[in-house]
Amino acid sequence: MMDVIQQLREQAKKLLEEKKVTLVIGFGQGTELARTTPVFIDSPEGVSALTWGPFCANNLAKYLTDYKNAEGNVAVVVKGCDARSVIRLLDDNQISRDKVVVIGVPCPGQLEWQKVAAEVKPGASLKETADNGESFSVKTDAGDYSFNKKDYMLHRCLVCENPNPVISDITIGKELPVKTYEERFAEVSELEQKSTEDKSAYWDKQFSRCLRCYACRNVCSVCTCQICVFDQMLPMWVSKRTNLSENTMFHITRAFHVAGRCVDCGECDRVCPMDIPLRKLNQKIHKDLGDLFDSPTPGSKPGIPSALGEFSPGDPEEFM
Amino acid sequence: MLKRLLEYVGFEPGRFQARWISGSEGAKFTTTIKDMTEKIKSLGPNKKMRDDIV
Amino acid sequence: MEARVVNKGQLPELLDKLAKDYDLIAPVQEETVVLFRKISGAADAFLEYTNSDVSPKGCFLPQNEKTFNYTYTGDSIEINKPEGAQKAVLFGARPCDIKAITTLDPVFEGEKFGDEYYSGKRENTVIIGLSCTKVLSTCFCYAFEGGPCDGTGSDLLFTEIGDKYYVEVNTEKGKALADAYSQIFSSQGAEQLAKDKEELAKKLAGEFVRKVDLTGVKELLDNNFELPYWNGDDQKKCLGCGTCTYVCPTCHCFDIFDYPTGDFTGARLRCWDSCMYPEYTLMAGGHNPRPTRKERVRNRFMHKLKYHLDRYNMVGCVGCGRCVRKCPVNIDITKIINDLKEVAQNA
Amino acid sequence: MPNNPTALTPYPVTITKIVDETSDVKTFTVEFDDPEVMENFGNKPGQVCMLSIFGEGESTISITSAPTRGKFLEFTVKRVGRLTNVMHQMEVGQKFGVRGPYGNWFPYEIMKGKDLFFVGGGFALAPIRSLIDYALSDQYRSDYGKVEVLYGARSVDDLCFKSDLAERWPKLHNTAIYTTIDRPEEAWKGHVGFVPSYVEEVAPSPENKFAIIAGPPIMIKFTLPVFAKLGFKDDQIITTLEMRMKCCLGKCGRCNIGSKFVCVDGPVFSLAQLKGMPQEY
Repeated sequence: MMDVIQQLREQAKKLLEEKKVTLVIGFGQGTELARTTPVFIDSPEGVSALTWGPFCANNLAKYLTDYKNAEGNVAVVVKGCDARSVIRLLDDNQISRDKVVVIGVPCPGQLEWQKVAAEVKPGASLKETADNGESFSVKTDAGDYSFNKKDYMLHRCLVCENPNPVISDITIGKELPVKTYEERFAEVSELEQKSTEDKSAYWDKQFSRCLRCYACRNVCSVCTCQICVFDQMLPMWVSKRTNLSENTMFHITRAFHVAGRCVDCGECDRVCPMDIPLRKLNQKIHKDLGDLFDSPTPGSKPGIPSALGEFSPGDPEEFM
Repeated sequence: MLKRLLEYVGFEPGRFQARWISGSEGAKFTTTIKDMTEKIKSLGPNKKMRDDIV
Repeated sequence: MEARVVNKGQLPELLDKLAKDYDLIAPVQEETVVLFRKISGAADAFLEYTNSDVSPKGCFLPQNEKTFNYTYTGDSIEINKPEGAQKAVLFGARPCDIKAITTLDPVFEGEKFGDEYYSGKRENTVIIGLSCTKVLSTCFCYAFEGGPCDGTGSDLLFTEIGDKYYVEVNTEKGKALADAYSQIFSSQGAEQLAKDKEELAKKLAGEFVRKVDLTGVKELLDNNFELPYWNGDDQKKCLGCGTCTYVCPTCHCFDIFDYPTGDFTGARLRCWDSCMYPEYTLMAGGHNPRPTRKERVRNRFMHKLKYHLDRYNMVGCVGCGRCVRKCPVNIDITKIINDLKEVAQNA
Repeated sequence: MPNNPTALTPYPVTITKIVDETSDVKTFTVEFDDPEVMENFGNKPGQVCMLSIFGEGESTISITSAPTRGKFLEFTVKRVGRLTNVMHQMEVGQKFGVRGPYGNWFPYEIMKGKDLFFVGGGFALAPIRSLIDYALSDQYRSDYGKVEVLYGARSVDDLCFKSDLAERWPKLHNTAIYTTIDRPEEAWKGHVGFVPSYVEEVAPSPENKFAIIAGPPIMIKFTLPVFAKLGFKDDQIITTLEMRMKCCLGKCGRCNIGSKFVCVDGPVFSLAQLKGMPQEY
């Protein structure tokens, strides 16, 4: 992936030098070998901080709304799934198209950093990564490792729909074929089959762990409300108590609030410190959207309206 | 959608219902409420999201 | 210092007994997450962890706590406080987390005001520590005079050596507990194990990979509030979630509010709060002294590295590495410390 | 020492009087149901209390009354949020909860023998009124020199403590009251203009004097330079701060300015102290 990194830096440098953008948001090496961190580059000299590889899990489109009122234009590095966020933000009029330069990078999948860190010698530093189709090779100063995708990738990458960015001004790297490792809604279907009691017990167990740190909400690229209903104090809809009742309320509301706009980037699931399978909630909604309204994943094509934001006479009407 | 989501997290089917009833549909309103009351009674007390203070 | 020995094989028996005689709080595993919960016996406990996902600070400062129930009709007020703390044992906490409790003590014992809720639990709880057997890449307790086998703050400290636990008795409270279960706590072979523990501590001390050096950081922060450093990437990438503060073993901020349960009744609750939330300092009149992420990020790290030190003469960080692991965008306190040190050196 | 040092538990009080100061400011006079609590309360001018409105929570409100005025407490409350909204609907005879007193107080010991020049803006006369009344009390009047109060509000309708300003205080020995409103109004014969320029006009001399300022941040911002110009030193200027508070015990964390907690180390600070603290309030 060295050539991708090289091209990425060159393109970013060019954009900054030609003053087409004032800021490039990309991935930089994090403080752990298997982690990257968002970097905000505002000068051509800074582009050497940019990197790319199988540790770029974050969805950087999240930050675009922070700069929607900034003077200059902003370039952002996106993977396939992140590009869906960009489309969704554009369709929601959260950002304007002429202020954003999308640098799309076809994505071979992202590894779960904790799983990788458990294998790699602590303190080793990263030299190079490469995509070998079914696995990634990771070269470090303490030896070389290989991680096969099926076991080490984030779950969302196992059912990836868009390895190639669906919107992009500058594409870096070769287009990649769509490759999935399991049925997209396999987990959801399995849970749907269970009895009401089992479903209830399953989610009670998950939600009871919630700390209500709101990482899932804050990391969400389509959570764009100025003041979130959960932060509102007048009236206070949900208190700061973390009991099962309020946690359940929070999670149902959060999931439903992004229904039809959630682009299935899986960030909520990744960032949860308590490992609550949040994506299973969002995926349920995706599955139903598909079943009921024949709606594709939001953001996967420009200009498709949110299924729940538009009425058509052919919509199923279970409640009439 | 919400109905499906609620059932997915473990609410009993029928605990949550939505109906579109116009102001002129008095009879439909009565039957809906009757059905709903019967349904709820048959389901018994709600077990989800019971409020415990802490 | 006195020491005892517990056979590993007898640990389940000990835990079962403790669970019967006390409220026993120990690490448990749920999915991939390790957290502290009240358990009913040895079968629930999960001790093969390196660092739990949530710290045991909740034993003393629960995420939700009722301070009292009230009945209020407008012209009459009745307040009922909950019962005092139960006798409890916190088993299996790691040395960094126990050290963290000692950094919370001065906050709640207070300069002017105590806190009956915290102190009640603190006095009634015996803390049994469990030395680490591994060092994670995110660990840096050594930087704060802690260590993987450090007994600071614990009443008893268990260290796993072969098929035995070497048990250091650090307080009278610990001694009383060990004496109460004398058929499990023997003193045979303690001397040899003491040496083995030294060895283990030495070995683990060499395994830290993060270089953290606080030299000059406090002095820099003392003299510079408006450092350009705080305008940097950290505040830009921060999402403003509360993960770091909720997993942090030394964060102690809370909110107090009423929860009505009826027209005239309700409870006053105290729940964790996070300085990363915008409404944390928002006043009713609309003024917010820390209006943007920049001020909030700065405040969090200033609190850890300076304010806590100023007030209580203790660094507000114990190097457990949780925030480093859990931050969704990899904001890393060790990087901040090292960056600040560099700023100090170049100044 | 406060009499409930550990508790987050309030004492019941009964409202004995409510004064409408302006359309959105009321002063509540309360008495503790247990007289012993008042005996041991020991509040000093400048301190604050936590008021409990059951069902809404707690709020930090400064004690408006001086301990010298009697066995009651006064709180002047502006209707801004949830709790204060409910409070404004309360009537005489109703009860709520009070715990405290918290925080530090005006350095009235150090101020002995000096003249006092008070500057208040809008409803923020409330926290300094306790010291005005303390210094003007029969008991301590001889400890202090001239007491001057310069007070401004947006309009006549926004003037608080009208009876104090117009009747009670001017009648007392060796006082001067200056009142101003921001814009001219019919039937107002007093001074018109903003507080900072009025201070400049009145031009108090810094000699043997303390200036005690409370008001909205913008007023304080423009008034401080005026005092500097008049020759006041930083330790002659005293002000009182406001922050969001939850425990008032120095534990809940949010009211810090640097390493200081406003609830235990404040709310009263001299300008000299403030200059040594981060500008984050």
